[in-house]
Formats: sequence, structure tokens, C-alpha cells
Amino acid sequence: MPAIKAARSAGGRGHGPLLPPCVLHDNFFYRTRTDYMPTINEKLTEEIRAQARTLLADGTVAAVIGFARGSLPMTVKPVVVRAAADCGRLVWNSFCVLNLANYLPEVLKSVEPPRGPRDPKPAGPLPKVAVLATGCWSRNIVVQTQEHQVDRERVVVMGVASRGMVSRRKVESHFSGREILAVEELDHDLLVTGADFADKINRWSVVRDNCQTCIHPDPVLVDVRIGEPASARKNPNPFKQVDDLEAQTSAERWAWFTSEFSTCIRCYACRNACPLCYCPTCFVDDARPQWVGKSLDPVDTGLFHLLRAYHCAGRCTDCGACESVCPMGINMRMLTKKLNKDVLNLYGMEAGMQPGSPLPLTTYATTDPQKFIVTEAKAVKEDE
Amino acid sequence: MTTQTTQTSSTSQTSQTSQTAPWDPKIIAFLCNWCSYAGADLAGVSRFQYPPNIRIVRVPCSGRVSENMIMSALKSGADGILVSGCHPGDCHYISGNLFARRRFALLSSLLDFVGIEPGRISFSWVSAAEGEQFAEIVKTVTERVRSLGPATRLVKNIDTVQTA
Amino acid sequence: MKVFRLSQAELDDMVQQWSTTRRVYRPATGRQQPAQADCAPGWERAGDGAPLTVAAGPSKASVKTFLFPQPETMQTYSLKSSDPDRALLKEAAKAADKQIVVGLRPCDARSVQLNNLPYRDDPYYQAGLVRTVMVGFTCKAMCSTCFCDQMGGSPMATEGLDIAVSQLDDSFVAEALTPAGEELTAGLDLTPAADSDLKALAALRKDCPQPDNARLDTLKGRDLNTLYKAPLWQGLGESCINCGACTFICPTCYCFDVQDEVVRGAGRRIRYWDSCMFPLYSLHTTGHNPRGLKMQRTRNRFMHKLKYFPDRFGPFSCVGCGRCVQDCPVNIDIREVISDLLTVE
Amino acid sequence: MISYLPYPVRIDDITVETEDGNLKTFKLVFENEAQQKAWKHVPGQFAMLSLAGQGEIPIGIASSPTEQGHLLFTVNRAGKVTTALHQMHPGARMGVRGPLGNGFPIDTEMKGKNIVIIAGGFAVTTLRATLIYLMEHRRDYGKITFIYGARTPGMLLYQKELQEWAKRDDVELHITVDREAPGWNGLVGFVPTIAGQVAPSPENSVALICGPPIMIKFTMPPLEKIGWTDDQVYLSLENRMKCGEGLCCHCNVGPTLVCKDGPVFTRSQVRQLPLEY
Repeated sequence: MPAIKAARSAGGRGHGPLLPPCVLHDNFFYRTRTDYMPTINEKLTEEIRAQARTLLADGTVAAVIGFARGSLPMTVKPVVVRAAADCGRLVWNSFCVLNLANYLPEVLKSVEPPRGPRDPKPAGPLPKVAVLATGCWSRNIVVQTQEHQVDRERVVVMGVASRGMVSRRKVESHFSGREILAVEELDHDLLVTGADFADKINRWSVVRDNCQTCIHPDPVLVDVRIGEPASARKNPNPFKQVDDLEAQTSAERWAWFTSEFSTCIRCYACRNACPLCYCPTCFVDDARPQWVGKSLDPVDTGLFHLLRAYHCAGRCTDCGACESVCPMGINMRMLTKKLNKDVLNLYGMEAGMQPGSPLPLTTYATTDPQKFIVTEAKAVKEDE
Repeated sequence: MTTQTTQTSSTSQTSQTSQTAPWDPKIIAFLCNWCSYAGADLAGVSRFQYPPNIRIVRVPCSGRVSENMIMSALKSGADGILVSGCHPGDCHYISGNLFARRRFALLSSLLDFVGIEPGRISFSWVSAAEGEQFAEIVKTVTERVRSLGPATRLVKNIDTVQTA
Repeated sequence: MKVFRLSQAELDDMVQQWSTTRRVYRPATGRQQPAQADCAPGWERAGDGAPLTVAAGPSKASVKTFLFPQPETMQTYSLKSSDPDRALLKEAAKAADKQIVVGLRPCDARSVQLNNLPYRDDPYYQAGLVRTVMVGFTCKAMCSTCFCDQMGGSPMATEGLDIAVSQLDDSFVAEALTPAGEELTAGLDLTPAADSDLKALAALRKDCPQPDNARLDTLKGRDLNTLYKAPLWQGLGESCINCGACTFICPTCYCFDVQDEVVRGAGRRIRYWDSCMFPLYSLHTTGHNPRGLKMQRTRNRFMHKLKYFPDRFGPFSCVGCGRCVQDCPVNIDIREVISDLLTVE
Repeated sequence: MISYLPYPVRIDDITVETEDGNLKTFKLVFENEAQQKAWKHVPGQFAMLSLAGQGEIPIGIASSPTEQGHLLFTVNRAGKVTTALHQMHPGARMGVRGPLGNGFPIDTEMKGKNIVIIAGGFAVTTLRATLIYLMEHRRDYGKITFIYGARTPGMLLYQKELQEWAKRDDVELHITVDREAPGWNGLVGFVPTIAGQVAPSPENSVALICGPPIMIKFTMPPLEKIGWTDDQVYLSLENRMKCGEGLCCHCNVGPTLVCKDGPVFTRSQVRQLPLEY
């Protein structure tokens, strides 16, 4: 049984034998080469660390929200850095799939001086927090500001243009389930190594669907610029996936819906990874009345996903965090993407792109389309 | 992993009765207190006939009707849902129905997207003076739901629930 | 104990034969299949003739769903006013026929035993144990996220299995370990294993990583309050998003919530998986929440696995399958947590 | 083997206990006589009240085992199930599952000792059960002191019984309300203050304290001053519960399960637990 022995004898890092060899520095092999040139992400990492150090050292911010290296290939761990000396932990790579805006309200609260629920707000400005933000995350910060979850004055946005984040699931399925032990990231390729294979794959081919169709890769808010601004990206039809599904019959769409969501285990990772979901009590947790049952009944699961998506209408920036964190690989982003399409077509709005104006569902126009209204539909019929 | 094959006596009775009695659509109507409910009242007072399939829930404003209520009615087995409010511009609360219009537009589109038949959920504007129109709309909606048959999609049924 | 030698074709044939009279389940293959009507997420019915292959490492969904279904109907009742038994709860009728789970790994089999410590008096879990036959595959190789040997298990262990299938070079050896396992193999035309097969199996077993929890066992002697107050929880709690992914894919998480569901006069009381990661889990009706902070909930999960459970029952409530390591959205790695806990002063 | 199936019971009587109407006492009678005979509980234990279609709630048993033929539960209207319960009428069917938990050590540590019972608000329910039990077995125990406080006279539970107990000479009763109120001639002051004034001797004594956390916090210092130790003091914890059998883990306080290991703990036991209750 040599295979078992190999996995064991390779040992781990300083922590002891619990961690296997895959946690070696992702770029370990690459760095040993003589023609070593830092990659784009390595340069960005250095810049992030330097800027974070400055912000923390000169007291501009009390905390920096970023990513640290993960324990597995293609993972990162969201961290809150509070000391300039810890900024070396921060990294930037193509696997930063979580939306850091999700952490912002809580971290902002954590850096405030402690006070009781009825104590008045302390005089003077409260400490600030710096957060890394790509296009979609910065749009979420706009939404959070519009919804009064975040005080814009207290946020230092470290804007990074997104090059598209890689879907771990796509890489894994590219290697049809064979275990991946290390992934090295080059500028346009990924070097993937397993126990018995090593392969180079094109980075863009495994970038997440939402990033591939994204037309706003550059942050809309930038207080500290990291790297270069992204060049404008054109996409003839960012809603292609939705359109394809819309072209099907009602029965086919229902079949898609039931099968797509049938594997949901109701772990709520999609909800909790979403920066829009901050309700103290979610509708699924309401007991009086109880809107949605809590077990794996297909109806309850379906209702949960429909209502969750619907609550994101006009607010979703298609950051893809929900889909990336789903342990069962459900494409629940399709629902929010459909709503994004409708909001854009009906009201001409995109979440987080109009900081000054209200969110689409908190306002109205007297001229809003109402084709779906029965009275009107009937009147039209009579006209004909 | 196993389908719950045995039910309580009462449950099997339920399914029997629902099988034997001819199906007639049940439609939940959320009517705004100020216009549509008064319109329904007027329809009654003026003796305009409309199908007895609707079960009216009086709400203060069509803006009060949340997606949770609509989905909850679907889940509980309503064959159709009608939400009716004041005409745009006539809202007792100035703009409740205008906010509602945006929300309903998105909701009906989303439900259509996942394969809920478009005729299941209807929205309309009926003023307090439109008794006849209310009767007409109820007729239209009832006929649409009747032609769709009993609702099955997103209807919870605990007899056939998987246990694993 | 009976031991047989099987080729891949014979193995497939055996599963096929079982599936003619019983429900046989296997881990869903390839990309997540749409769940079949009577299957839990991550599992599918075997016996469609497709060759049985079990991917390396633990299956996506753990075996606990068979013994601790999501949901389990506990009682049923009627709320119809015409029913003389109105509001009278009755034990729900349960399927009692045997079901066979094929392709679980030794870690999952061990989790069944671990969960049986708190659940030894639970009627539904015990009934599930009686009706479920577990045909496990021992591990030829460990994944990089596997650490079963450090939690007291072993990749070649057979504990908790009715039939253990081990892969030799080009064939399989099936050990029928229990009467239930022997019953399954009885009447089938199987080749008894030769002495050379048994020797090869013994050699594999001797060669593979042995249970070694000496290092972790030092946690058992540590003061609870020291671990509870350790600074590491703060950072973990800050990263954690408090979803239930880890608890629901974990084979040894066994919390449940109880709820009533009524549809058109027919009601049932179900129990379904709950997660100590959810704020609602510990919320009092008064609004007071003993674990109101994210950090407290994250801590509770790890402390339960690594301290509370061992203090109560002996072994750790973790089998080292590595599912949570793979699927945690924010990469909270229990191996790192353990390492950090071991260094707490 | 555990059974999760509640015993069917009927509501025999409902008493509104307090002036705000939020506390009602439900008198429950078993539908099945054999089950009633088999039911045995200890004061301080709780049971799951089950309402079909609503759910189950853990409620302390307010009746003493010596009160044969029925069970009493005093329920505060707070959540989903309790609200539904408050809307029910005598004759309705519900369920009871239990008894659960450990109860007060009436036959062990409490036997032969002086008993001091300190209660605040509606936490008095299981202590009512205890007091009645003690009075039924009066010779087994020493001096009994009962200190009970509520916000207003109208918020005192079991008022008829309080009057009867006041007539007895084998129980020392101290009933107090937080503030002066018209028509109230009794003690005025918070429970901790009264407990300090009564100053029960710790000699060969056991104290049972139930009440809001803030009351317990301030009751201890005056008692400690006159020599009470943590081992002599019994408290009853509460946490969210689902199964009541030590399986579902909802009520854990560190390694301790309130439903199975408790709800009654000595104060020294509680002090060793993490603050998760």
C-alpha cells in the first residue's frame, strides 16, 4: 500500500503531522526557478500588504479585511488584520471568491468602542475599516451604504480590478475528480498538480460564470487603488444563461428548477455568504408565521431559494459568492441573474451603479410597465 | 430515502375526498381595503355575478402583500392567487400600489421563470366604483386557473415526503 | 466471518442481485445528479447496471442520512375537527425493510458507531441501525484532507461495517463481518478467498496507518475553561460566516430540531438536522441568546467535537473524513484548529 | 428506549394567575388511566407540553407528586406554542412528555435539613411543587423558609395557596412585592433585600433559588455574608430545548446538558460552567 504511506510520510508544515503536503506554498516550485518573475497577483499581493501596513501604521484604519492563504489548494481564508505587523498574511489570487463586503458591517461594529445598547454614540469620528474590493464587492458596499448598513465615511475601499475569480469546482471537474494537491497560478495559466498528474490549464477557461459575463470588473468606489484599473470589458449578452433558460417551455423550466435545487441540504451557506443578507431574523427562521418549512421537502427548499433570490432583487451585484460556497454545487445564481435582467430591462437599474439614487424597489415611477396586470391585459385584448 | 407509504387514517381520507369531489379552483384574493375590497362589496350589492371560487383576504394596501404571503398561499395549495389594489395614482397611502407594482412585476416574472404557470398568479387594479369590473376580473382569473387545472407546483404535500 | 474474492464484474453482479429485492444506495457518481425521488442529496439508487466505482476519499454526503434522516417523521396526527382522534399524536409508520448502503468509507462507518453513543436509546436511530446493512469500501489511499488515523480510525478499518470490501491489485476481497453481512452473501455464487488473498489483505492492513490518537488524547486532560477561553476562537469566529455547511456534511454532527408541519388538516411532527452555527439554535423566547455571538457558536462546534463529547463519551466526535476541510466556504480547517488547541497554554 | 410520543391529556381547568393575564395555570388530566398511574415525578423536574400543529415546549411541573390525578403547569405567554396554549379552552386535547430532568434532591441532600426557598416572579412554579411536597412530608425536613417576590401584588402566583400557607405555623412565609401598592400590607422590597433581612441560618440548611438571573446574582452576596456556601445552594437553569432527553444538544452549557444533567444544579456546579445560559 505505498500510496497511503506516501501521503503520510510526506509530513506537513510546522503545525505537526495533521496537515498534508498540499499546504506547501502554492508557488513553491515556481519560485525555485531561475527565471522567476513575480506574477500579476504576486505584485498585487505585495501592494496590498504595503498599503494595508501604511493604513494600519498611521492609524487611518483600525482593521483591514482581506484574505490569507488557505490550507488547501485554491482556497483562501477571509481575515481581519488589526496590526501592521500581521499584514504579511494578506494574499491576493484568483481564488478570492468570497465577497468581503459581507464582513464589513460586523467588523465596523467590532472596532467601535464598546458600549451598552442604550448608551449614546460616542462623540467624534468612529474608527475606520479598510476593505479590499473588486467591482462587484464595491457595488455591494454602495448598496450597504444606500441601505444604511455601512457608513461610507468609515470605510476605506482598497479597490482592486478583478481579473475574474477561478471556480474551484470547474478546475476539479476538469480533472474529473482526481485529487488536486497543488495549484500554481501564472498570469494566464494554472499549473495543477496531483499525485499522478501535472497539467497546465488556461485560467480564463475555469473562471466562474459570473466573472466571465461581468462587465464591471473595476471597483466603483476607490479610496486606495491597488494595481491598475481594468480596461472596460464588453459582453454582448451578459444574460445569455438566463436567455437560454427563458427560451424553454414552462414545463422544462420547472424540471430544471426542481432538479437543480433538489440537492440542497439547507445549510444556508448561500445566504450567509451574501452581503445582502443581514436581517437579524431571516424569513426562514420566522416562527410566527412560519413561511417556509425547514426540512428537505422539495417545496420548502424551492421556496427558500425563490424567496432568498427575490429578496436580493435590485440589490444583487452578481458577485457569485452564493454559488461558490455551495457545498452541493447548486447554480442558485441563475435566479438572481434573472432578477438582475428584469430590473435592468424594466427599470434601467443595476445594483450599486447609481450611488446617489434609491434602490429600484424602494422607489417607483408612475410610468412603470404593468403588462402583467390583469385589467390592462384585458383592455389590450379588447382593443385588438 | 424511503417514501412514506403509510399515512394516518385521516390523511388518506383527505386524499380520498379530494379525489372523489370534482375539482373546483380555490383562489386566494388579497384585496386592498380601500378600493378592491370596496369594489368586491359593490359587486355584491349590485348583484353582479362572479364565480364563488375566491377566498378574500382583506389587506390595508396592495403594498402590504408580501412575496411571503403569496408563496405561502401557493404552498398551502391555492390553485390561484389574485392581488388587487387601487389604480395607480388612487392609493389611499399615496404610493403603496406603485411600490407594489414593481415588486409584483419582478415576482411574477421570477415565478414564470422557474416554471410556475403564468395564470396562477394575477394582479389587477380595481377601484371602489368598479363592481362590474371586479366581477369580470374574477371571472377571467377563475377561468384561467380552471383551464390550468389543480396547482401542483410548489404545493406542499406531506403525504409524499421523502424521509431521507 | 466469511471472506470472498470478487472481480469487478462479480462485485457489480452482487450489487445487482441485491437490488432486485432490496433498496441499494450508493454515493452519487460524477457531477451531482438530480436527487432521485426517494434519495437523499448525494446518494443514488444502485442496481442500474452501471459498474460500481467508488471515488477516493469519503462520499460527498455522509451516511448519517440513512440513520438520521432529514427529516425524520416522528409522529403524525390529524387536526380535522371531524376526526375523533383530533390532535392525538401517533407514532409514524416506519419502513422496516432492509436497505443496503454500498460504498461508504471506514470513517463513515466509524461515525455510525460514534453517533450511537448519544443515540443508544433513540428509537429511530436504533431502528435505522437494524434495517441498514452497510457495505463499506476500505481506502486504498488517503486523500490529502483525510486524517482518520489521527482521530482513532484507520483507512483499512472495518469497525461498524457489515461487509468490508478491500481492493487488492486487480480484484476485491469482501469480508462478511456480521450476520447481516453473511445473510447478504448467502445464496450467492461467490469464490471463497484463497490464503494468498487473506495474506495480502493482512499485509495491507498491517502496512496502513494505524490509529494513533496519542497526540490528540492530551486534549482530554486539558482544563475545559482554559481551552474555552483560548484566544484562537476570536479569529476563527471572525472568519466564520455561520452557515451550516460543516455541520450538515459532517458525519458526526447529530443535533436536531423538532417541528410540527400541518398541511390541510394533516399534521406531522418531524425532526430535522439543526446546526449550532445558527443563532436560532440557542435563542430563548425572551430574546436572550446564550451564544449570541458568531465566535461563541463557532467555538461551541469545535469544543463539542474535541472536548465536550470526549469528556462525556470518551472518543472525539470527529472521524477525520475531511469533508468540512474541503467544503468550508471560508476554509476553516479543523486540523489547524486541533493543532492550535494543542498549543494553548 | 426513549419515547418521543407524548401522553394524551385533556385540559381540565385553566386559572388565570396574574393581573396582566399572561400567566395561566393549566390543570391537565391524563386520557389514559394506566399512563396516569405510571407517571412519577420529583419536584423540580419539567415536562414537554405538546400541542399538535404547534410544537413542544419544556415547562416546569408546578404540581407536587403528592397531588394525585392531575398535573399543573403554569405557563407564561411568550412564544408560538405558549400563545396557542393560552388560547385553548378546558376540554381540549394536548400532550405531555416526561417527566424530564433531575429535580430537586428531596430524598437525598435535602432530607433532614432546614430548607430555604427563594423565588422571584414566575420561577416559583417548581418551587410550589417542592413546598407542597415538603409540607406533605413535613417530618422529614427541618425548618422551612419560603421567600417569594413579584413585581406587584397582582403578579403573585398561587395567591389562594399563599394565604393558606400563611396560616400554617410550620412554614415561615415572606411574601414581598417590588413597590408599595394600594391594598398591600405585606413586605415591600426586592427579593435579595428581603433575603438579607430574613438572614436564614446556613446551619444544616439547603437553599433552592429560582428567579431571573439578576435576582440570583444579588441574592447570593447577603447569603454568602452569613456563611452560605455554593454547595448548599440549588439553582435551576433554563436553555432552549428540543428533545429533553440529552440528544438534540440545543441546551448545552459547555459539556453539560441542561435537560439531562439538570435543570437543577448546585451553585458550585454552575460556577464551573461556561457562561452559556
